[in-house]
Amino acid sequence: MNFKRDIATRTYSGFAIAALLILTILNILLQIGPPDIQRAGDQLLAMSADDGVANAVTSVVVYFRGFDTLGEIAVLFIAALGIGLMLSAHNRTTHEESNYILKKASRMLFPMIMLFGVYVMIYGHLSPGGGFQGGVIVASGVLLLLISREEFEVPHSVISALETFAGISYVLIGLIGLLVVDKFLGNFLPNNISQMGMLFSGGVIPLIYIVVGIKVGSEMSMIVQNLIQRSDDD
Amino acid sequence: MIEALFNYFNQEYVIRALVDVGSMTLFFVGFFGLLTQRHLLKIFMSISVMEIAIFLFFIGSIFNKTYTAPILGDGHTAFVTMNDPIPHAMILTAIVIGMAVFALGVSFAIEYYKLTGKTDINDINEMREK
Amino acid sequence: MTGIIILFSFLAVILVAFMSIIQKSLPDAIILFMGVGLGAVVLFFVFQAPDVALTEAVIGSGISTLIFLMALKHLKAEHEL
Amino acid sequence: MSSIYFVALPLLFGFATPLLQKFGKNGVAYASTGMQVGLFLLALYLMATSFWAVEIISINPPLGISFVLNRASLLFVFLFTLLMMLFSFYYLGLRKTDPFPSENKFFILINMVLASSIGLVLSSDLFNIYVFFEIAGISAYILSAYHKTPKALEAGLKYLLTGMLASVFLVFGIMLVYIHLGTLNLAVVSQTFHTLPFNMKMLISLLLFIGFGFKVEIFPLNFWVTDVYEGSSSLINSLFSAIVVKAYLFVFFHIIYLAMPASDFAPFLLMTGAVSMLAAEIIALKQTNLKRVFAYSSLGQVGLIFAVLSLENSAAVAAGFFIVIAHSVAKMMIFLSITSIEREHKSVDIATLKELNSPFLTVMIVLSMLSLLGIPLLAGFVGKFLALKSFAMSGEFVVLGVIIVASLIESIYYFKITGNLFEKGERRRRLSLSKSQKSVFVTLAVLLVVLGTLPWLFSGYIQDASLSMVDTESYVNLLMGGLK
Repeated sequence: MNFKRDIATRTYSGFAIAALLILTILNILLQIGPPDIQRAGDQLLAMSADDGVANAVTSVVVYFRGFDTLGEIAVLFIAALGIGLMLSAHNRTTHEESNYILKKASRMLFPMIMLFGVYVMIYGHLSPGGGFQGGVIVASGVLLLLISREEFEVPHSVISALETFAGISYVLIGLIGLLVVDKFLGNFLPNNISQMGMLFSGGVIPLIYIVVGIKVGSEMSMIVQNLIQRSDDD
Repeated sequence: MIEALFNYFNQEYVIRALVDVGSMTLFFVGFFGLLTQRHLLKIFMSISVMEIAIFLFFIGSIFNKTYTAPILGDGHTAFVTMNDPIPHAMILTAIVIGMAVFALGVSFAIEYYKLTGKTDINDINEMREK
Repeated sequence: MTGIIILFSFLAVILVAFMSIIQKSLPDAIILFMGVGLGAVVLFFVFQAPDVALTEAVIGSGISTLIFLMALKHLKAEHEL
Repeated sequence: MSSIYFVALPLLFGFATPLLQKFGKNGVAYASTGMQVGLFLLALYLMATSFWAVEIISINPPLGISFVLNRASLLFVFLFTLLMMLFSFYYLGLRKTDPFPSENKFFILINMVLASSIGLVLSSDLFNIYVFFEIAGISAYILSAYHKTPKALEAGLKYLLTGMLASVFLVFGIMLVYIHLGTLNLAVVSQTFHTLPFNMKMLISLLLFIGFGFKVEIFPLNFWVTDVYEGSSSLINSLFSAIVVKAYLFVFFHIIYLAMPASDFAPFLLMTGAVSMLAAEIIALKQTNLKRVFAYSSLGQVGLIFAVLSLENSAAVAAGFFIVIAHSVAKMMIFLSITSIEREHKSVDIATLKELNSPFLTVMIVLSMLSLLGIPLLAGFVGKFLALKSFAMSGEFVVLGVIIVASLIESIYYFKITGNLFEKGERRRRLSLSKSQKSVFVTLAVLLVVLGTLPWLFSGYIQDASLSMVDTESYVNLLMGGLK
């Protein structure tokens, strides 16, 4: 059988199939709008008042649905591993000389990006942001260094140590919760609600988010470095 | 005149319809790309557009215009009249997962190109059935 | 005001996404794809989801675009599709 | 003892690999295998002690995520840990002569496959199921592309693209569930799903069907499967066929039983399964590549399981579970044999079997094919017999006929393979297997024979498992009311 079609037929048939599917779905969606009901999230909002965290999304991400976050970290970890595996065998590509402005600007910008990343990471329970966003911002700082200085390379042993430390401590925090309060990832640290809004509040939540931030930052740095392909994997 | 237009678009059901139609049209664009494009990167791009479309649909459907973001501060001292935080947390997770899978896919594509020099999805047929 | 912003952001996102999908040249498509992410950021912000908006900004339009550009560098793609 | 260890320990192992690397060359391999033995013993212990148990994560259900352990899920957990343990023992034999490149990554990935398959089976929260779906998916993509040959990469790319598409649809379905029911917990979904308008129910079912359909390899959505099986190494195919697909099948039917029991969807699923089986067996006839043949045979068996489980009564579920066990064990055996053959002969064509000089492997392959075919006194027979019986009891004679025809077609190509095995060709030198590999094969063979000859030893447990699979009321009560 020959499936080769000319481009026009392909475009029209693709258009028709996609349109048919979407119109069907859209018809149902417009017919039945979202009902006005009490959802699980509203109950969780009421509960977040008790755990001393100002950003309810953080308390959902890290605590109420913390297990999803652990899974998400695992996905990122596996993806970084896979990318390292795929792109490891190549030789270093020669790097073009980056221009003067980029070099000078990166020297000024890098500390600021890092500071901002760490701020977003640590204040995740008080303001929008948190481990993921902060980690990725830190990784983008690393990226700036990678493209502006040809001799720079992410120190593999340091990243590996950070990553291992963060991953192990996340699971261990979960297991300590299991042993202390009989719930995996349970909140076993004392948390005083009157402290809400302070940096040290919310018990185990900021702790986990910082660990997540370290893990995401190191994984993303590795991914970025592998993609720029100056990798020397083990 | 402009006032009336603004008020019209601020109505609850108009916003709902906007969200539904807008996100589904975006989904359509992605799906169309998936069916018609042939370059591997374009295919990844189309799937990413589909993902963004359903994320927008979800957040938009849950969103209540009169409520605030689920964060204390700016005069809010209690967790009432706030938007539902669970969808936000879910989308946060889904965005990161989507990016991870997508980065992996791109690395597969790069490696495949290095070995065979092909980037066209129609040419990927090392194992054509006899 | 909310409704109008939603309307125009959706229009912009859809337009940019469509242009990026049908674009013949890959670098142009990638830059346009970044625009999709940015439009989505505005929408998430209007929908009162600042956390998601921040994530989409750093991941959806930041890192994803970077990955695409890196892939482009490696693929040395033929620009006519 | 808590069921959370099944997921937490493999994750911990994965994260801690750089540390374990410091303990010498074999540190990671022994730690991984030791952990799997430990998990197997834990599963055994739980089988002996607990009946219904719920494991809370962070906060109480229905708001939080929780793991539900009952006879059905425990049966699957036991099967997965057992097969994964045997797989590791086989690999320990293999790695002395022919290890995988960057072996530590391989160990991390197989443990992630184990953790995510168990998580899929145990989890009671839709979004959590999606997260495990993705972990299993992403580890599987990397495993299929592991060797970085063009074929392997093509397999990985195909798997990844279909997986990405599947997860878009799945997540869309889950979002609609949350928007319209306000919950992600399966127990609450089970109570309230029938209140939805008909159209919305159909839309959600369709989206979930597309999402899971890609992964459970069911008929219209399984066009990619055989390419993936052919491209990836046969060692890894044994994991896909024996563990990953079974986890997806379990969770798919778990959701169906809880959320949409006896729906309008059931006859459709039944027919899909039957058609899937027939189509796969017919295409398999023409194949000459061993991996492809057994990939199609897997598709056929999955179709059969799909059809049986969509009957939604406990006798049929018991039959389905019997087939799942028999098929997992037999496919593990076959793909491990093909791995050994491929290492020796560098080819997986059917004609290669003429050159095979190993009475041991010949016996193993024939035994597992006989079991797959459903010959009496082997495990496959019990399952197929019970399945046919439950089709007859429910009056589905068309499906019954289709399955008998499909089994006849199946037997044709199995005989072809057997013919090649016994044909007098030019034999190569004797294929040597290490002791640990031999003992793995013997264990699997003993399992097949014991399941076939003494089914009553296990039927009590499997009956219990099937009862607790269809007993959605206890499930709901446990999650909703049984807790303070």
